[in-house]
Amino acid sequence: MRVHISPQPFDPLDELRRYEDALGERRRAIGAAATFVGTMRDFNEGAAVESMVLEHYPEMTQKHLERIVSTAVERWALDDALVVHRVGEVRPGDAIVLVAVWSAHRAHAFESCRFIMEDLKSSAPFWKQERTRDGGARWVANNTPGSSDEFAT
Amino acid sequence: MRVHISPQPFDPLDELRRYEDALGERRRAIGAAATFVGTMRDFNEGAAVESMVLEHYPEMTQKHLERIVSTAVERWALDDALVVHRVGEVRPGDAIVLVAVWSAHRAHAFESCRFIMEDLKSSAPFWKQERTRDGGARWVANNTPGSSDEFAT
Amino acid sequence: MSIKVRFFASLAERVGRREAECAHVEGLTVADVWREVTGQDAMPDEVLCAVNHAYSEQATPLAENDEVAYFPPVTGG
Amino acid sequence: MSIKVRFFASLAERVGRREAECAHVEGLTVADVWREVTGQDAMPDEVLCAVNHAYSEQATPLAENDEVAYFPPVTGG
Repeated sequence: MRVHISPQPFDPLDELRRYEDALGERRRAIGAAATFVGTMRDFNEGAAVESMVLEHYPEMTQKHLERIVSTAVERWALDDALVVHRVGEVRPGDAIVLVAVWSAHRAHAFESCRFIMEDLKSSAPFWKQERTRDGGARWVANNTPGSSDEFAT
Repeated sequence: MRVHISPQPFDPLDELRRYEDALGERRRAIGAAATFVGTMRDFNEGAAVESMVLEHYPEMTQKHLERIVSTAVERWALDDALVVHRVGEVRPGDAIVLVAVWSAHRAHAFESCRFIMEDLKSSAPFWKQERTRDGGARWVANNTPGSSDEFAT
Repeated sequence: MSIKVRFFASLAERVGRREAECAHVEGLTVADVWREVTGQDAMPDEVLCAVNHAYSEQATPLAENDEVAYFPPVTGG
Repeated sequence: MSIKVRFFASLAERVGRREAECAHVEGLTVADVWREVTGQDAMPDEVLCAVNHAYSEQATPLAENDEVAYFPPVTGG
């Protein structure tokens, strides 16, 4: 289990490769892996976004994310879990967050990956400030909800 | 959108890398990616499994998977989707299936990835035959269900 | 003209063949072909069937040159 | 001995500072510190608070040397 706050750009597939390589022989006993990657888009609410600054509460962030991941690992009896979250100045196309879980069962993998991501979005102490091309800066007010009831069946 | 039936071993992270590279500049406009990887385990129902043969109905498999993926792309307005499924002789630790989806919204990414995987498990014409170390061969009778209600909240 | 018949996986083993042919007659259904080719009266409920590579029902009527396939519950993924 | 106070993101801008200190007195709560440091009477409902890096309530009592933080709704991920 690993939680990493990254002040530098990170490559989600490289992170996954490294983590899976470290699992070694254990990887053969794990049937299911679910992952989610959130990326910074170059457009938000109609305005071209030049860059974004991700502020956080360093002493709390690591602890809080570890608590979320531990809860998921225990609740779904996961084999392993990895969360990487970017902070600092972020550019369009940069990865912001990676959540990966490994489980014997696909239902557990899907559910726990989504649980970690929703809990992270709603409670981990990160704040986004967008910088637009005209030199403006604005704080993102709220995260979008994680359900899409109009689509769920 | 791509559906690939692979008679050779495939590396899920390499497949994702190649596919994302091909998305090129489009990748920057996509906020969310969800993936699922199913891997052959070296143990099933208490017996050590030496290898597995994945039979399929070639003329139907490709068409059927493309229909599932198209349904998901349309229903969740996905930016893109990729499915790779192994056939032939499979060894423990080999990837069996990769499902990846790209979307503007994380809820759509999570839901559509799971939808494709469940539909594939319940209706795509693949059949697994396990070969055990003692020379025995047995057909896997049924896929496990994709929900875990005891865990869902 | 005839119907092409295919069996897959454990069902192919049980039936003892992977392919067969069946003469087409007006009104022939998927269940009729099953009876004709396997010699069994009723098609078991758990057997899945497809006509021209898409899932079908036992009562689906067949046309000349159709391909009908019978197979057990799928176990991919 | 005193309480360490921190503000984050848009709230730090609104309050005009990122850090502050507050003398500890018996029975001091998170809401008391808010009043003391910001000069505002009621702590707005949307303001989140944490004591020693874990979420807390407005009524959470504070001990000497505690760190209390105030911040707006989170927007990570």
